[in-house]
Amino acid sequence: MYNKGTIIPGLIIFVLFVTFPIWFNGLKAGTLPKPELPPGGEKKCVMPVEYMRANHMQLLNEWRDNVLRDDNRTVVTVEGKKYRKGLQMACMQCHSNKEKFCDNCHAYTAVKPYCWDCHLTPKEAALKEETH
Amino acid sequence: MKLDEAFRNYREKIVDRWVEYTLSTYKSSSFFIKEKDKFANPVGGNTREALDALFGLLAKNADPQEFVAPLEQIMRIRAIQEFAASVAVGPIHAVKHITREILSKDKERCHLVQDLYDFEFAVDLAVLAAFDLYMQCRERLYQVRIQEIKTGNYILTDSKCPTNLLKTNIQESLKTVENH
Amino acid sequence: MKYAFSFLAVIALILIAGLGSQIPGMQYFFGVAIPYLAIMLFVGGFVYRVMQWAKSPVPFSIPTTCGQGASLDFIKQDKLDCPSKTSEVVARMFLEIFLFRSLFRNTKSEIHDGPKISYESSKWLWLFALLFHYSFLLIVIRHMRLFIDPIPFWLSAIEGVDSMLQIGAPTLYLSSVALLGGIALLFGRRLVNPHVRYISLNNDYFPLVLIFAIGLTGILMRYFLRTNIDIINIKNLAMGLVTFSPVITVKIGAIFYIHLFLVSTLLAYFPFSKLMHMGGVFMSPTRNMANDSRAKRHINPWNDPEIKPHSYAGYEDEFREFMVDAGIPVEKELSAAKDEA
Amino acid sequence: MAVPKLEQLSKSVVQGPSLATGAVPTKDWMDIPAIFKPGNYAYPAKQEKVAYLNSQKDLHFPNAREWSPEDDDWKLPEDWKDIILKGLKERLDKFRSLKIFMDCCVRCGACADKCHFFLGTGDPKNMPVLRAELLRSVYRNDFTLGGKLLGAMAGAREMTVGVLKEWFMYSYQCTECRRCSVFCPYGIDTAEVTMMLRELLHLVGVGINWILEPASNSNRTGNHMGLQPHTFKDNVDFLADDVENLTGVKINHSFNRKGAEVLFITPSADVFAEPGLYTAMGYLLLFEHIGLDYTWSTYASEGGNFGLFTNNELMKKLNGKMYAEAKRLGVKYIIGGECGHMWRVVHQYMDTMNGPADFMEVPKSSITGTTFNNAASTKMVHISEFTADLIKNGKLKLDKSRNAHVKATFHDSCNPARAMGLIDEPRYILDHVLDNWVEMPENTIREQTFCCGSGTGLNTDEIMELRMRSGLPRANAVKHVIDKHDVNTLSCVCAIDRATLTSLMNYWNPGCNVCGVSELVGNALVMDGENRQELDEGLRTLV
Amino acid sequence: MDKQRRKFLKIAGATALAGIGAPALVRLTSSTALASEHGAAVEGHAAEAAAHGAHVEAVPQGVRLGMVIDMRKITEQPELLDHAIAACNNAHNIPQFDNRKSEIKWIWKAPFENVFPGESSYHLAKKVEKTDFAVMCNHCDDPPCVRACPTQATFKVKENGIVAMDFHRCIGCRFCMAACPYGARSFNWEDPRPYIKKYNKDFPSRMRGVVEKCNFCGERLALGQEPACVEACKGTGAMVFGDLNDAKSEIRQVLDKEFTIQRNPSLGTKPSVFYIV
Repeated sequence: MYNKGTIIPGLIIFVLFVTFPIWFNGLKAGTLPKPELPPGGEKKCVMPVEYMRANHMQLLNEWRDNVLRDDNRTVVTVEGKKYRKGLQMACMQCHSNKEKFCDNCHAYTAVKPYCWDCHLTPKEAALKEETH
Repeated sequence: MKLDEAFRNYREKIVDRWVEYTLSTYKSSSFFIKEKDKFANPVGGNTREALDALFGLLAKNADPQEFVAPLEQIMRIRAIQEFAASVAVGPIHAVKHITREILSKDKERCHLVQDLYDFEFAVDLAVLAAFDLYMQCRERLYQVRIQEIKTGNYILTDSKCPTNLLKTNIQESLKTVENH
Repeated sequence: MKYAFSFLAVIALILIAGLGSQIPGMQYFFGVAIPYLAIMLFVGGFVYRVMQWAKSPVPFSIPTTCGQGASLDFIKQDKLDCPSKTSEVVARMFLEIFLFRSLFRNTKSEIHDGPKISYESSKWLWLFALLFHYSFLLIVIRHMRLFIDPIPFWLSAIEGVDSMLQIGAPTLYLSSVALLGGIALLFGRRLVNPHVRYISLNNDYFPLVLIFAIGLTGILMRYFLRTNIDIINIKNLAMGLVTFSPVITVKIGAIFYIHLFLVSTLLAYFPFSKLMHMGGVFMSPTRNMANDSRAKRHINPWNDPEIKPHSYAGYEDEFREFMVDAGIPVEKELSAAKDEA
Repeated sequence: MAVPKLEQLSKSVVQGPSLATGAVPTKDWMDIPAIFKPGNYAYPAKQEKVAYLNSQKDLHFPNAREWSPEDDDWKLPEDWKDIILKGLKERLDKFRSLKIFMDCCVRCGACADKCHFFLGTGDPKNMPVLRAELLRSVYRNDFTLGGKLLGAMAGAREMTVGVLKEWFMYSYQCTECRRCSVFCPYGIDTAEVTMMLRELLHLVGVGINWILEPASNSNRTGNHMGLQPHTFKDNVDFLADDVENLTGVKINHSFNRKGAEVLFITPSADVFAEPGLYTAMGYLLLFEHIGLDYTWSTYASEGGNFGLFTNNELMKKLNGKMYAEAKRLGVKYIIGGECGHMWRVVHQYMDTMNGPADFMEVPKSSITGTTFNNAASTKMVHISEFTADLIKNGKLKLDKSRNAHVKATFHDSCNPARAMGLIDEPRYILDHVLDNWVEMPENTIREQTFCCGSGTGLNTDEIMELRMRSGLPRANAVKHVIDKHDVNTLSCVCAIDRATLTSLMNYWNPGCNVCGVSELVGNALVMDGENRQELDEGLRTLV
Repeated sequence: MDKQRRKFLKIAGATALAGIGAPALVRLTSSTALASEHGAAVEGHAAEAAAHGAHVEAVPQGVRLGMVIDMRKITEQPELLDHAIAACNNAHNIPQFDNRKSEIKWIWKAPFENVFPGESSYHLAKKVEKTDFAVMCNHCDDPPCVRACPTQATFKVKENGIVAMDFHRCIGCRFCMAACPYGARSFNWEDPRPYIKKYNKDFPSRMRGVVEKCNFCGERLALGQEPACVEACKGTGAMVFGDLNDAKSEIRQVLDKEFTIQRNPSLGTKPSVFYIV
């Protein structure tokens, strides 16, 4: 073998790059995130759990267009309780702890939804209510 | 003078077809047709340039002497490519057929086809000139060969035993060089 | 119809994974066994191929010089195109590998009336290639989010930049669009451009179709066929794979297994195909050597010192008489040579 | 209606269907055989030349025989296939470049339209990528897993006599000019592939005479022409006499002189064939002008090296004479004349093959005091570098008006441009010896220069048409500057160019001369004590 | 008809200045004619105007929400406007910046000559001169901002004529700001959150780089409430809100009765906010 001096380091860099996850994780798979269920004890969501796990972002988008663009602000009723369509007005009513419910999984999968750039978490909303 | 006008209107179309037809005699015709850079594509570029000029001359019934320059530009190339003489010259003819076809498709001008006699006669003259030029180019090629031999390059391969050559051949050929 | 074969092959792969993964118990095969096998083939094969290359020496210094070399002080050297130092070689290689400089070099001239010549570049191939390769790289890096935990800042940043336009939910990745666009154009070029079409082989179409299918299944999975596509489960499987404790506990949609199987195919195919240009581009002697062969001696390990020129002594022996006659100095005078004889 | 008639027009009635197919080949390239006809191949090597080379120590040129490419039977040795495959294996192990170039091509097509052979002939197999595929397909079949498993699916094919014939056809329709390599994203150099193809063909006794005969001459007598020592001396003496006739300056030159400071080696064509000999007269004047202490050698009287066009061993053997002679004569360094492939060998191979040249000193011009660090190891300086340095240091008395008859352009020869990086030195010289000269279009000069079309031993007259075809891109660019700027001289720094461009110009652009840069220097030099005649054509003036 | 002629001349001059060609002139004048017709109608020729209008454009259909601001009431009770602004700020999480450049305005105060730059303010009634006018997005029938928006983040709600914004889509190009002749749009130069005094938890805030403006309280309308500002002035009649296309609506009653003016009607944007001065 020739040019060992550059080829072997090159190959090592390549292998390290490809196996990056292995040594980065150090064989620790980490804990699977578990979103906290509503503290209020609600059992039923607007859609089945499986659907919500896979499609909540699409549902939110749909709602958004309903409310903002189609002027379709029909109310969602779950177990007799009425909710206005909207992240703050519906979802966060039950899932009031964003950190434990949303961020848990989002951080795990590096999903950074831009919802919270504008929408207020219950915690944030409460913060400036008190000072007033 | 309506034919004149038809030639003017259709010049681009006829020349395009003509160039395309001429270049289609090559294996990689599509490259020759598509690549417009004259330096990156000398065969296609020169063919296009020359045929366009030639068509202008044919259409205005120019002095056949003037055909020589554009024809030479093409024949010089085709004379050294692997074409039979007829195929090398053949595409010059094609403009007759192409012009007829294009004119007869135009309802308003199809009657002009009858007036093409002069034009076609000019094409015939051009074809004959092309044959002459083809032969001149071939002739030139043999001249180049002889020239090369004269300048001494052949010694590279046609020397036999160097020692034998020493006294006879090389000295002789040297003289030819000196004389030259 | 070489490209048709590639389509058929990829469709067959899709069917295998799509149907196979639905057979109970086969999820483990498609989700764990195949990916492991593929990555082993990829890394092993890649290293093996590079080692195979490295086994052959570079006997001569043969850089292609694309500009003025280093010579006299007052002649300006083109350091990037004709490097004479290692640092310049590194710069040349960097531009070559990261910006595809050689493909960028294409120029076209046009003659205008005058006659004047103007030059413009013809850089479509360069553009498509760059688009394709960079989006591919970005996509690979982006997928790291499924394989590592916790996710470092830079990875989130890349993710953020890639989904900058915030279109749709989940957000549309620019790199996905660029990849499919780039690949469609590279593929279209092979079909439309007659001389590229003429030189194309099955093994040129296949990787393009395969990568296109990978991109497509990825997009379908992310945006459309979301049944049983819960990213938490997928990451759980991925993390299991890279920590050597794979588990499949839940049902994952068939589209995921198809995507994974196609990626595995690509990984396994990689080292044994032209895709190895990824490694080869670093090792091409016409690009990675300094043009300093007159200043520094390059060593050829198999140089045979026994190969000697026709010796002067033999030459003089043959022509001594003539040389003496012509007054050319000789080593041995005529008489001496005769005496010896 | 009109279309069928047009089709008939492109068919030769006498010769039957010609090569002109009227379309892009519909057949796959693997299915189109190579057909040899007079004019499309160079003559095979004479039996005795091959036998002579084979008889030399360390050389291997087996299977000397009479054969013709036009015959069906090429009289190959029985185990020719084994020989080829073994030879290929051996070369894969010896050259990393070959392995990389076999494995990395992605057939992007960037090289396809860069080859002058393709541009002049339109034959798709002259696209560099396909030329390499000719070998690659066999390589895949026998040396890669994919090819073994998938065969034709993976673009692999069996080695057959047909493939061998194709190799012969297309490895001798490549001048190893490296233009494709410039544009390849991986730097794949078809020259390397062609060299391997030619080496493999020599293993089964397939070679062309125009390469092997000069090579055997060179081995024996020191130069391609087969000039023996006294003849060589006579020739140079003739030239010196001519110079004296023209300028009244007596030239002091010497041969095989021990203790000279410099050994001067130039292609033998320069001392023998027109128009190279004017360039040689230029050298003589230049060295006389500066009073250089130098000697010619009759033993190392050839700069060129046709071994480069055959195989490594022969290249090394022929090249070895340069150092051997430098050592014997005890010179301090070597100056090399204007030549393309000679400089490829000197620049990229010589020191590696026959070095280290530690018996010489790092070249230092005794006239200007400049040390040529770029030649520190090889100890060989290009005449253009040497001259440019002299000009820069004001050591030459030059009168540009003596070149008033010249309106020049400059042709970059492939090897100096793409294998050496010698691009601006000749231009610097031209700037100082000519009132004005012009460049050809940008995409035909410098590293993008078009080959003369007849390099690598292809400048033989039996393939004159082929040479004219492949030289068309160059001639076309020259024509442009002739039309636009009234150029009448094509200058270059290559002996093969001087020979082949002359023919090329004779055909394409009659009236355009070809000259070496040193000839123009010689024209312009104002010599001490000269008694110069009215030279309205410079050194070419007949008196 | 003297007044109408004067307007016509003014527009002709303006368009000539702007270098707009003849066809544009025709278009602009015809639509202004409509606007002045409207003015005429208010003067008591309702039936005639309706018939006239029908010739020029299709009979108005559906709901078109609009507002009448009775400046006479606000002049009497200037604090009404402060209440209205505060109500809006609270309802929409509007930040309060100290520097004017960053200011976010949905409903704001401005002097007469700024609000009605086309009207002469020479010898203006003292009370008008001193009063701050309430200004907000005009929810034009033909809104130039909607045409300017490259992402359709600003759009016209078909059902009620509100010129609405989808902040999610806004890319902050600010074309709409350039297009709006009323300056009704504000750009978030800074992150607004630290400057929001009090959060309305039912409404989002905005992020940096987004344009915003009055939305006629679309979210409150959906709950059957009136816009926040209107509610703040409840009972005073200072702000009347309703469907301009409903002949029986309160707002139409007011419009039919009172002389109202619109901001810069000559531009042909057909504002939905009317002023009683």
